[in-house]
Amino acid sequence: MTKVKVDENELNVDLTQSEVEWIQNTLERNPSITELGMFDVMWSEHCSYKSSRPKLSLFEDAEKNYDYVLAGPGQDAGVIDIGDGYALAFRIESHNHPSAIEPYHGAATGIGGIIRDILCMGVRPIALLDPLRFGPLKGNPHSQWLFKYVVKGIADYGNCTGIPTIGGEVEFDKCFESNCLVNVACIGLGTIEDFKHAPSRAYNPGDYVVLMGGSTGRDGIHGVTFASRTLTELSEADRPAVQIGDPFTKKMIIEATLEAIKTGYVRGLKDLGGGGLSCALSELTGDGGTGAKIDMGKIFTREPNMNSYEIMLSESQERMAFIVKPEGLEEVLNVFQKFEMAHAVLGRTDDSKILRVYDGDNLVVNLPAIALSESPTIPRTEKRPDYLDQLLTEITPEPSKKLDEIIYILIASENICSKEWVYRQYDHEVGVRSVVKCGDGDSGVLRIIGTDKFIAASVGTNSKHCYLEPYEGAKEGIVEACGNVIANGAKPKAMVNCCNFGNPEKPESFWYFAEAVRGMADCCKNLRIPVVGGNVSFYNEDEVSNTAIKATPEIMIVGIIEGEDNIITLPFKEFGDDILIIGETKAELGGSEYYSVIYDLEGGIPPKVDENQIKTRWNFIQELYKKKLIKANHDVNKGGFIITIGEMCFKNELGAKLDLKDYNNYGLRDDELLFSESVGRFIIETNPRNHNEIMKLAKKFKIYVKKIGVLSQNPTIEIKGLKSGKLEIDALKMKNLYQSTIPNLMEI
Amino acid sequence: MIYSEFIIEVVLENKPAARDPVGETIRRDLLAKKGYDMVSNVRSGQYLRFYLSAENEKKAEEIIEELLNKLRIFNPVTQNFKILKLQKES
Amino acid sequence: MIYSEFIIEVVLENKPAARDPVGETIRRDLLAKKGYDMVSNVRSGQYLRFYLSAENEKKAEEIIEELLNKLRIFNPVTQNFKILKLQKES
Amino acid sequence: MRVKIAVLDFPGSNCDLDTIHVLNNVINIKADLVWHNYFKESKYDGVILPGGFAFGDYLRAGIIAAHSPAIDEARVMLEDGRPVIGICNGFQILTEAQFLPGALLQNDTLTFICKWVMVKVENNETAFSNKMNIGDILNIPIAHAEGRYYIENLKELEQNNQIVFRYSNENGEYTKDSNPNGSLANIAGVCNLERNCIGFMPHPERASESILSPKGTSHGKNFFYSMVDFIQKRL
Ligand SMILES: Nc1ncnc2c1ncn2[C@@H]1O[C@H](COP(=O)(O)OP(=O)(O)O)[C@@H](O)[C@H]1O
Ligand SMILES: [Mg+2]
Repeated sequence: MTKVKVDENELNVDLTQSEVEWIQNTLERNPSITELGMFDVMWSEHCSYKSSRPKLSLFEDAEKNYDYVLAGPGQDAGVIDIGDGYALAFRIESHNHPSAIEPYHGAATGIGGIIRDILCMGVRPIALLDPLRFGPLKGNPHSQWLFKYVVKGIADYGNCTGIPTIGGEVEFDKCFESNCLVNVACIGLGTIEDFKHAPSRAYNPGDYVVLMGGSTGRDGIHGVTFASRTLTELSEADRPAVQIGDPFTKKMIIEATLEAIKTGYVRGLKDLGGGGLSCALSELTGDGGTGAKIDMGKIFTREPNMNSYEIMLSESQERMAFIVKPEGLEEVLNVFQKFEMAHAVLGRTDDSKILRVYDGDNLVVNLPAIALSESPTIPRTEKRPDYLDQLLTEITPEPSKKLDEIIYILIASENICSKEWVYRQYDHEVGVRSVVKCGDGDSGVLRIIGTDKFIAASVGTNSKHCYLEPYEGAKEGIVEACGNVIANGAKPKAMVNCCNFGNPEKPESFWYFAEAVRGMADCCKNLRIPVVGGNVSFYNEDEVSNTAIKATPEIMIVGIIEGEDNIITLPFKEFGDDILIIGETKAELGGSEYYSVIYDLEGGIPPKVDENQIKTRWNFIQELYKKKLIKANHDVNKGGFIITIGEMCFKNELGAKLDLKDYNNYGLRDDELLFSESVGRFIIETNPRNHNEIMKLAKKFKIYVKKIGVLSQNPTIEIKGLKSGKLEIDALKMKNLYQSTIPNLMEI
Repeated sequence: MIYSEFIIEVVLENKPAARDPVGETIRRDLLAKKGYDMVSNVRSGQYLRFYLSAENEKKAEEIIEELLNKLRIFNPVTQNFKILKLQKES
Repeated sequence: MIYSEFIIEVVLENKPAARDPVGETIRRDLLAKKGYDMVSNVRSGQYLRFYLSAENEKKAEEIIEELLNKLRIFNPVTQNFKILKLQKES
Repeated sequence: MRVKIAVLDFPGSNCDLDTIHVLNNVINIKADLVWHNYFKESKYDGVILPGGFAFGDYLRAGIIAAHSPAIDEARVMLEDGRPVIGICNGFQILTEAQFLPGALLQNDTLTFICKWVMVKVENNETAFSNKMNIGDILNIPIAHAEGRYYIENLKELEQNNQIVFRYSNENGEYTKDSNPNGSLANIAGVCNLERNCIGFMPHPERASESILSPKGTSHGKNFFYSMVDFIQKRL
């Protein structure tokens, strides 16, 4: 906090003393109170990426290096060309801090914000995804309360706007108990023309600046500075910063915006999110190389007597700013009228490169448009936490329970069990595009009506692994999310990420961030996946213990499936078929669910990622797809491959006869073999007839593939070839445990 | 101790500074369009009526206040609650 | 004619036959499980507060009653409404 | 004969484009998406009120839309026997507008529910079921928060044969488990006495193409074929 004297008032700002001096020097005068507030917001961590920018530059330049990337980082959303004249936009963002204190409205407005970002690219939002983190549910009313209302907030907002929530992810871990994570992602689809029509820049002098949507109120002033601090510091005092969502108005904004774009007269478009009007106007003009003259009196306010500071910084929801060609103003306003959306012509752009805002005759803002976006960066120090050495040396305890007992416990554990309780509440089918629905595949698959193309999208990461080795963990997140879309028959096309970390001023927290970004950057380069956007949320810390959350770089991957017959789903289909595993299992139990659920152990060495191996596996799978040799596919995730096989049995209530005698190249213990979380493995169902052909291809690709069993009609999973002999698991009991965990816990 | 039956009525609503899209929409899209423009504002909320036994009315109110807070039936971040003081029926 | 500003408060609630799952759930899942068993019943409803100008309070109430009925602000198939008579602040 | 159907677009409708897609591209008949304020009944042989959240469903699902001028237009169609169909939110609007008896209340789970269910045909003499057989069991998804059908006088509804569809299990039994939202007597869809107005909670437009159905069915098409057939017989 720095105290700055403006006129008679003294204002507390988050700017540093040297930043204030820079502003004074650049302006050659003292900033007005409104200007100072604008700098304060725009240069907050949340808007300016002060701490993170130097690290994010590790990502390769997606627009330059990938010809199908139309918009990369720096825009409101990443956009890729998916062929047939279509553009796909997508983006992920965090809404952690508001959701931790007001789960319902916090999550709802998170959805509201991400929808606006997609809309800004000129395309229709067609899908949402929601990776979430909470404290454990069991015996914890606070976590249950957060979980229940976050899900309800997402459901009520997404459902009402008519955008299906097609996927997501939930993990429960003590570290998220008071600082839950609510990340939300949105996908938009349109033609390449649509996208070109709506840059988030004002390039032309003389265009009209139009504000459309909800009224401007005192709510949420300084929401972004709130998001740029830890909850401990501010949450009580800053609580009014939480916004009330209005999905109905948002739905009208979507329709009015898309129809306005269709007129061809919209030349620029920007949502009002963090920083409100000041942020939107300075980005539009600053990035577009123009200036603007704005009459603040035109802005429709909700409350009387709002001053310029409040109006320029209000983060009231559901507003959009349009840059409109002069000759099309009337037509665009007619569209807004049709939808009965409030709107106001605030002023015009000019070539002054200066943003001027008048309150009556008073010039309250008079800033070089570019100044606000020229935020300084802050070099942060990194330090690997000392506790890691100790944690990484943990070894697997002697099993305290029988293997079958452990399998039942794992399948019922909060992180592995079914998340149906969540997705039943989401309208995941509106839009008539959802082909692979929640629960039927590793990713959500949407058709593109009028083509034979399909979009697959998945989001996730493993916070426990990232805690132990953020570099490898971040890579794993990418391999995992790609594996999910591949399992459904897609080729991964591009990635966006949402970095959730602790206080960057603490060297240990910043180390996690730096390592995770390095991991993502390396992995994406090696796997040839462009990073087209992202978001950073710092200051995620536990109020009480003052410790950071486990590092959580959420990864979202979108992929494309060419042709309906190439869509693959997760459930086993037919008894008598072979069960094959792709990839070896190593003793990689560090940070596993097995450790955590059975031994309450956080430690050990987590799985490592070998991108070369992974890439050939993916190529091999694509080859099998091409030859129509795979009937079901599921990538191996938490709990190990035995859990994967169980999950594949549930839907059609099949069983499996497994023999693992020859699938143990490293002489692993039974528990290591069954529960290890080695990255990049897949379980596939194939017709026995094709076995030789598959093995031949495996040899050609130099891929490790092994038949480990056959599907049986009787819903029992028999496991032979273990060191401890034979094991028999009741697949129906397993299914029941899998399905009932969360409903039982949530019957508060 | 003698316990009696009490009825406590409570209204939860968004804080005055927070928006109330439900009330706004009722006013704008229903009342105003149907000619009820003498209505300048509508606010909506949730009503709850509790039937409980307690030593006296004050105690009954305390119990309700406590459970509203403890069980998170309302969230103080965005909502207010008030216990309704109704006129006694004559 | 001189008009003044009035505030009329209304509660809509489901008729018993239409059930009240919100009230039922609060009692069953929250109160009973958390030891508030002195609460024997909970009913929920919707609360609306209208700000309007009218000649006098009686007129204001009449307007509100009329719009409640005419615009079916309450659904007579499933709901009742009452206008709240609050004690005047002392 | 050219059949022209309007799909009404209220502020907040969100299954409007889905319904248009199915009519135009699957059923292959002419259908217009009509903004509620621009709707003129005289141009159309039938109207569908699609799913969504008209006016946010604020206050109560369907109530604000029920007061819109578009409903006055639809009333003309109702009275001269043209089909007036409400799907999901459209059903809610039609009960609030008193085109149909009863009311739709909050699900007894208190949550929104999105899932595939089964419904059984009870009356195949309506504008939305005449291409079906009584007893047919259809695969179809629901997606709603307020779908619990309630009526004071169930007897009368039964006597008048106004129950068109009920939620059932795969054997056609009306069990508690097969009733997703707590509807009275498992009711999923009802009609008026004249059989030209039908309200239906599940989404036939989401069940009209086998690619969208977990079981590869496309039972939803029969609803729209029924409507077309009903119109053609009138013309
Ligand atoms: N972790 C990240 N990886 C890649 N790009 C990022 C990352 N974080 C932020 N960016 C990019 O920086 C830009 C600014 O992000 P942000 O400030 O969140 O957007 P907005 O202007 O909508 O608030 C975005 O285009 C985003 O894609
Ligand atoms: Mg943005």
